[in-house]
Amino acid sequence: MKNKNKILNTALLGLSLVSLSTALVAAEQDPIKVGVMLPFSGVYGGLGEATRNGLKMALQEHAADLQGRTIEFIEMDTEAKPSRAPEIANSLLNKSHADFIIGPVHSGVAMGMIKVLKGKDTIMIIPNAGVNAATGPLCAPNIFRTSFSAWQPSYPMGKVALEKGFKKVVTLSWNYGFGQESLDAFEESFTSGGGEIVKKMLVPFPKTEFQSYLSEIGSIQPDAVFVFFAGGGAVKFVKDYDAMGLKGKIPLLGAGFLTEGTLEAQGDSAEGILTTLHYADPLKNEENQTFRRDYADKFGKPSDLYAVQGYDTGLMIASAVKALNGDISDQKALIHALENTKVKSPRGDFTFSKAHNPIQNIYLRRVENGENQVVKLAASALEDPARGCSM
Amino acid sequence: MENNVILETEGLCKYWGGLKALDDLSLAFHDNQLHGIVGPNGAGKSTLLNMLCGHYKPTSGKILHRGESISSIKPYEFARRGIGRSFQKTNIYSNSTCLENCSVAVQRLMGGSFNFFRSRYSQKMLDEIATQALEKVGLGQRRDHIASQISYGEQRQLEIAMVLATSPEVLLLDEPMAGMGHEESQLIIDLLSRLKKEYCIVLVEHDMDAIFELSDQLTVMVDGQHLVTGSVDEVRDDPRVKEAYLGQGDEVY
Amino acid sequence: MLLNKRAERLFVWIFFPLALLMPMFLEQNEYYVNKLTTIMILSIFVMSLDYLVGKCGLITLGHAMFYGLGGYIFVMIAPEYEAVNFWIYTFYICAISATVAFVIGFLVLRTNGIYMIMITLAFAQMTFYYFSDSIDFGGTDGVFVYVKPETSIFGLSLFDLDNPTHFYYLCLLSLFNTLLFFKVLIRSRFGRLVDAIHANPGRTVALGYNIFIYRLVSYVVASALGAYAGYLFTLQYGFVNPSMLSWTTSGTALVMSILGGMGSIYGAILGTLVYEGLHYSLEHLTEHWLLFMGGLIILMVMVFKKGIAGFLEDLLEKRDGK
Amino acid sequence: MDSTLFIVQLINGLQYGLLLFLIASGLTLVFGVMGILNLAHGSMFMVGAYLAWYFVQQTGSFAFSAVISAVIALLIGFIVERTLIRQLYRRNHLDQVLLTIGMIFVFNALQGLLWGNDPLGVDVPQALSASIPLAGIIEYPVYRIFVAVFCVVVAGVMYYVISKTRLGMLIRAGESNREMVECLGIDISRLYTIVFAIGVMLSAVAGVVAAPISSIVPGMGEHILITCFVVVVIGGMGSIKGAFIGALMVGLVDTFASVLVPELSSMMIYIFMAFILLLKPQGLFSS
Repeated sequence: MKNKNKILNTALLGLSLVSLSTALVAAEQDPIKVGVMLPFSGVYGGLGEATRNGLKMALQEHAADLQGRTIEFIEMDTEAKPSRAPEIANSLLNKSHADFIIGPVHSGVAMGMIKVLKGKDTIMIIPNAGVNAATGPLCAPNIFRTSFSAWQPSYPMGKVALEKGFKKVVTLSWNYGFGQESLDAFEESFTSGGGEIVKKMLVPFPKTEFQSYLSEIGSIQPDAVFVFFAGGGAVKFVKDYDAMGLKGKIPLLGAGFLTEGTLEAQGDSAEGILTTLHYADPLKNEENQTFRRDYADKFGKPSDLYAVQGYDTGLMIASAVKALNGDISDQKALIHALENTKVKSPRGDFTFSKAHNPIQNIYLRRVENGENQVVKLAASALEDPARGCSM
Repeated sequence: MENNVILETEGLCKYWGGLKALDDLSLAFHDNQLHGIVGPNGAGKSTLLNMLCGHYKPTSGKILHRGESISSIKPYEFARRGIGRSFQKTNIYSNSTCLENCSVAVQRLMGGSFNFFRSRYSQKMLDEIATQALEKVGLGQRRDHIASQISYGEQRQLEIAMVLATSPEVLLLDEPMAGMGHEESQLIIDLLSRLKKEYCIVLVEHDMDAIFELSDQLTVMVDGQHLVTGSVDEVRDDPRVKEAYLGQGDEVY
Repeated sequence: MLLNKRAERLFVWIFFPLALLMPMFLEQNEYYVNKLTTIMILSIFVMSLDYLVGKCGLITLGHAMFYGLGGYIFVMIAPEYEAVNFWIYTFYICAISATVAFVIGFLVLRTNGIYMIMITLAFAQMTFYYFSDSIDFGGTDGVFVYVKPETSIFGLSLFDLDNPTHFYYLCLLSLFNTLLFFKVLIRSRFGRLVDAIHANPGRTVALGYNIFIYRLVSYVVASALGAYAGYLFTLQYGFVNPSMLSWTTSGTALVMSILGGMGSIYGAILGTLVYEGLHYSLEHLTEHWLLFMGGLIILMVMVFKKGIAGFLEDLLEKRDGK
Repeated sequence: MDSTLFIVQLINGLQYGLLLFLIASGLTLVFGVMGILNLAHGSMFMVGAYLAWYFVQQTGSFAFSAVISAVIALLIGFIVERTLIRQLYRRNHLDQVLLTIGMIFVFNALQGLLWGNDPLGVDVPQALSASIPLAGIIEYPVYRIFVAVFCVVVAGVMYYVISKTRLGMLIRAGESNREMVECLGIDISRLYTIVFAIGVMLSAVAGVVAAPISSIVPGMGEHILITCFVVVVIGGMGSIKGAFIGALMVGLVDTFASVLVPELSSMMIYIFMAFILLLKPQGLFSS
């Protein structure tokens, strides 16, 4: 049933794109080529699909802003394999001569892409991968990010933890770049306010056998636990945390990914978890309400964070094309236009920092009835410190 | 003239779990003699041969080569000491030419096995020695034939040629005539009677006519145990042998 | 003769001249030059595996370990912001990975068959996790190589590694040399032993050879070449990542090798070309390319046992027969 | 580590080890009897978990889902053996490796097609959803204990079947001597079909019982597969007893390594395996 819907939707999407392009066939200029480098298979497949949907939706909605130019999508499956990333990026750059290259989800893939695309004649926009370095030491004029740096969602949680009166906290994450950067960001704000990290645990990626770590947390009995997990690992961790009897006894805090796209699978176990993120599904602003309604209508399933990030990427492209009256041949002008975009995003308006990372609000959310309800604004217009970026 | 003892066993035993495949065997094998070994199935003949060439390690007891214990050395070192063997089932490089089969054997003595660059086909001397080995067993004309395409009897001959090509002093032959027709067997018998003048040969064989014809010394084994050793006539007349064979009833001579 | 099969001669005479001219047609499109370069690097890797599996009969599911090591050793020993000499580092990398292969081979080659498959896999996983968990080498995100080596010999610099076409020719040269090396090796007296041990290990022991040593030498040589391929791959885009070491890399290389024709050495190039070509076209045709790729692999194992090289050889022989 | 925590970790290790045994037993059984190395074994674990999820969605009953998933797995095993594996008996391990790699690709692609790529979860069945207090604030989920007991029962049943029944006799005979079984007038190919299907079912059942305590994600099979390899290699390929001991060892080593030497924890089981193989190149209980 679900599948039928999916196929139907894909077909509908295809149809609407066709009609879109025929409507504009009169335009004389070449289409704007948008290379899409996302995982469409494997663990991150769902994220890739949502991002692509959001991206296409934005560009369709703002077709009028494109000054008569059409969009040609070139989609490549990264399989979330970093070792293939340079080759695919290279193909979009040199074979397809893409004007924009959108991707990826996975930080390792991002590193491989940046290596190839940095300083080249294309614009790379990262719609998810949070590796700090992308807008840190590796920042470049032609690299933008519409999502977040690993630092951003976790940093405000340190302050929240202190406000709640937690003094001793255990931190836990998968042992990879993004996880560590998240823990570091939390630690930075938490310890500077007088908190203490009693233990930092790193779980080998992608291991999901958490029993021994949970047992240790149970024996340490800290005031709270801060974790970074995403996807399948997040589902497993939250359920195990509950099953080991820790839920309700030791508050669980996390970077928002802990409860993004996973709530249904986590069920009741997720209730009460506090997370910080630059978005929350139930945000009350008008853009978000419209976006969620339209997305659900269009694709037959609810939108999520990744769809929003893809959507914002589309908005950003559309607004830059509009600002330049459709002529994006001058890279300097294009970069200038992109830098000065103010994105009217479902997450709330945001602008770009010098390092091309969003300056955005971070919300404190709490899981209630299977939804991430916004508790308050944890940080407003938070800018990544962009350490190591010399732009 | 008394020939030198080349290979000896002292109280050799081999147990497989609780099963005694070979029990307390002490034998001596002499230079320039053919030592036949017979016995009913399961008597431990093949086990003995496999131990003499180092394929199996003895459970207890010793193997002596020229008075030196070699029970604990590695299998390939047996061959390096000049103890060569042929197998019960044909065991050759069947996709290579007969010459190549022997060349592998010759190369061990000629050296150069760690030479990455020099072509294996570029040395005349190696070819000559290998060809000689083939000629010795009467396979001179088969030199460039693929081993799998020559007749079964010839393959058995080739196997002996390979052993000869290693320049051994002991030949351990495991039923070289098994599965052969009468004429082919006769070829091998002729060959062995020539070879035994130069080598110490240990022959395990079911063909009684052949073994009586060839053996200088003959050992009869039953159930992993030594029954009798002596000249062909001594063995033939020994009542224990008759009893053993009649008792078993499956070997008639 | 060095190339003793007709199909082999035909292939070499067509492939290398064509590959030599290829960049002229593709000059305007850097992508294809880069793609072909990657294929040639992979071919070197697959060739070294083909030698091990097809020629020596040592089935390993951990060859990617050396592919990855080639890259990581470079990252470990080369200074970060200084151009080193390519040839000297080629030597270092081959020597270090050969040493590693010597130690590991010592353990691995005590076993055989299924156990060897498993143990090589285990060692590869060990290294994979080591680099995945290591913060110094970027963990799962991998590391960049910021400065590419220079290639001067006695002051004469032939290749500029930042230029894709130059790099292409370097890889083509490496591929040709690897093919030549293996062909000479197989024809040599050492090669005679390799053939003998593969065809009949028991017999070879009975002839007085210590087959362990020969296998070990083969393992060390193939591993060093695998590492060299990994080193080239790292230099191509200046990027190392643990996924180079993953068991799927080993598995895919095995598939390429058998597709090309196990043990034929030159088949490694064919197998890599065809596999990558199929992957490329299926990926562009359908989102479910994995399904077709899997189906093709199954089909290949069932009915196409001898691989492309075997198929070509049969074809040419049949024609000769007529 | 104090003694209570030590005991908790011991339980964790044993429980994990028992689950590993359940997955590895099918792998080692198929290898022992048929000489087939099935790399797609992990995929069947994944299929089991997805089937469990699907049927729990449809029917709401975990027990029913478990049974029907097991039956489907048995069918899959039957079909795969009859169409593909059958061709491989006289081939070498390399062909088996390649064929089963191809099968992994296909299963992964089908999973993407049928169920998508989002992480899924199955709720712990109501009757087993409680937790019992263990030490301090730590509680131990009843379901995990159930899984452990279930695995022990499966081990017991396997022991009984193999050592006491006619099928077991044939399996043992098939392990040591294929010709002998044929001489007894037994249709060996039927025996092989049965054994392969059972192997597949064991893996899928492991996926089913693990579903409520794992996240159901693409690629879950490959990760577990490699761990199972370690188990059967340590235990000795083809030995069920070895798989049992090996699984418990791996479970314990992995659990304690993650507490005592966290930096090396992901490598530890491989180091342990290399160490065992240094002492016994064929594993602990090889036949």
